[in-house]
Amino acid sequence: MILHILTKAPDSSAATQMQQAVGDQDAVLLIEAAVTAALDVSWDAWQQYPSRIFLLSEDLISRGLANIAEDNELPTLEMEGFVALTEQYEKTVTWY
Amino acid sequence: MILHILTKAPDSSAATQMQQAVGDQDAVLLIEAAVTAALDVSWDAWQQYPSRIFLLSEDLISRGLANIAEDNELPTLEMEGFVALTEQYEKTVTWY
Amino acid sequence: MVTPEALLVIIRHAPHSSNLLREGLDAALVAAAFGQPVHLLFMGQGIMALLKEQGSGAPGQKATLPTIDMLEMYDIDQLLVPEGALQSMQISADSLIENATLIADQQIPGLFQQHATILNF
Amino acid sequence: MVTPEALLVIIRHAPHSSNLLREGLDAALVAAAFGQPVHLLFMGQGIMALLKEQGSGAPGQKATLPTIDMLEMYDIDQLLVPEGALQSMQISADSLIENATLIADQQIPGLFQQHATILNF
Amino acid sequence: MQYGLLVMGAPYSSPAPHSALRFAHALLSRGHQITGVFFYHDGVHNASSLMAPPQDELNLREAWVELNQQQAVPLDVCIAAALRRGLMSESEAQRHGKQAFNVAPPFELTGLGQLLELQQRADRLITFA
Amino acid sequence: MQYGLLVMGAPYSSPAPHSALRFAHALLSRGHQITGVFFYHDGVHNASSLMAPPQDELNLREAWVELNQQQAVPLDVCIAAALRRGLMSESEAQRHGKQAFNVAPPFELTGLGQLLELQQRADRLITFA
Repeated sequence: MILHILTKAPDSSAATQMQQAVGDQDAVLLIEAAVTAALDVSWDAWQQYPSRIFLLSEDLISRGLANIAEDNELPTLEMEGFVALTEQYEKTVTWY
Repeated sequence: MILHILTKAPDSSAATQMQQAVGDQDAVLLIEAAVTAALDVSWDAWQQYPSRIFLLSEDLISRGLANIAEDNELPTLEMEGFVALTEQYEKTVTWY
Repeated sequence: MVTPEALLVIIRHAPHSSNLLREGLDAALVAAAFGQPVHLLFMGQGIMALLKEQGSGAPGQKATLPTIDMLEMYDIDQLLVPEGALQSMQISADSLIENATLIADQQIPGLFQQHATILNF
Repeated sequence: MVTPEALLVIIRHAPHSSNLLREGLDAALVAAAFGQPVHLLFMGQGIMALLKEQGSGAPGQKATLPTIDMLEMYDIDQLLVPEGALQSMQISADSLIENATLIADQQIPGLFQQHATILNF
Repeated sequence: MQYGLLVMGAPYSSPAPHSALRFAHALLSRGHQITGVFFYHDGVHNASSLMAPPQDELNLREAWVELNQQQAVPLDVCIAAALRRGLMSESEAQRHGKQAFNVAPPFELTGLGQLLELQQRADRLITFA
Repeated sequence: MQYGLLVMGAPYSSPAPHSALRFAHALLSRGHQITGVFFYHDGVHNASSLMAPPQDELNLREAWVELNQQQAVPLDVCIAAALRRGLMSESEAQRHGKQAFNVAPPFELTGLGQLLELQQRADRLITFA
């Protein structure tokens, strides 16, 4: 059970590589530039990992994407929730 | 007449943006990570800018791609030729 | 629309991703302060600098919008955004600040030709 | 093939593009010197580190191959390359150094699960 | 739990150090311990005592020092990554015949072995890059 | 012709400075002049006098200094970009109350206006980033 942390936009090579590594039990957290995924509801990761993919709230807000994430009904987490995920998942891998 | 210098791989956003900006009279020089374009003969830039797109030879050699560029009959330039292009083209724009 | 002696500054990097956005805008502001006409072209992730709802995320995340707002004070009123880039980012035009101007993608090469000086950030 | 206590080091950046490749390999070498089994997985542009014909470009362009050659001396003999990545880079398997091992793309998630410690460069 | 942090981005050029700091404070507020922070790759620039950002921007070095003072969190900097990027301690400056230095306690220059030890000692290693 | 160079990548983390140096030498061997080099963004790290790469790697600061000595090429460093990244001259160190400095001649800290002037004075401005 791995938590994958993506820090780059969904069209980056980091995102492509991450998608090749995510297992059936793994979760995905989108932070920094990765929160631009909120704009793209057709990004296949949204379908591939339902209920185990999250956006970091404060990074959405600072980039002006919080309302868009809400309109698209995407799951967000506060920094506390980020910590909680790392408690739950034994390993984390950051893609950058 | 602009010389566009690309320093990132052909699948990068820098490459996409460059391709939106290249005009009919412009030339393209691929340096640094952009020389990986030698591997991809189907990259549309090879068809779009015939006879005005070049690879920097020493960056091909250091990355182990010189023979592949030769096999694919792609046009290469020495550093001298890079300078000559900047003499010929009034403006240069670097995409990174 | 564009004058030959104007400087074209291209902004391609998003807020908070690197300092390229800030340093690109700084170059535009300094050129304008020196009396040079400046036009800004936003491409790719750079368009995110124009999202009007950028808020205060975490303390210490320095906002970009105040710098964007300063552009007008320096007579930088051409904030050009290619329509195709907006579409491929799936951003709606009304999410952008008011003084952004949409241009057709086909106008991009011409824009580059018409400017004698270009800085690409 | 993989033991639980082994370290998985992932190499995703090409030679000469940043120092990430070199610093990733350094981490692998130090772990091996400390007696930890190390497996290397090459993804994306990182595969270019294994091209056997890397030569001397310009003076001062430090070569990566000598470091790759050192891996074997440190008993790092698993240099794993996903077949799909090789195909999408359009690199033929015989362009790679001899001790690279091709794996199926479907093996990647399993590889991550089996290693207790992972460093991603 | 015991957390180790690996920071590989430079202040201002990358959002990674700021994310790492915010994460560190959230860790502490949830009752976790931070075993150590290891600065590698461009992350070594976090240790620069010559950093002088504009006054309306967070001084990231000071934020790390504050974290160290609050919780005695070790701040280890990879020496090889630091030296090639122009970061050195007083003793390294002497060794290299330099007149000045820009890495001082609580930041410590150390080898890569420290990162591997951190990974083994901590329950979790989180990378910010 | 007169060439200006804009360098925006850090040594070792980016190939840009090395490309710029090789281009500069090719310029000179074709009989051109270099009006100046401007270091901006992460390129300011090229000026660090504390850079100490391994002995088998090129010392990029020294390579720039050599270029300056050969042809009196001005090496200008954006002061705002430098200060936030931990690069300062002796006078800036005094102003900021720092004990040390890591930017010394032939590198000079200067404003962004210098870049725009370079662009206007030179026949060509080539960016390495």
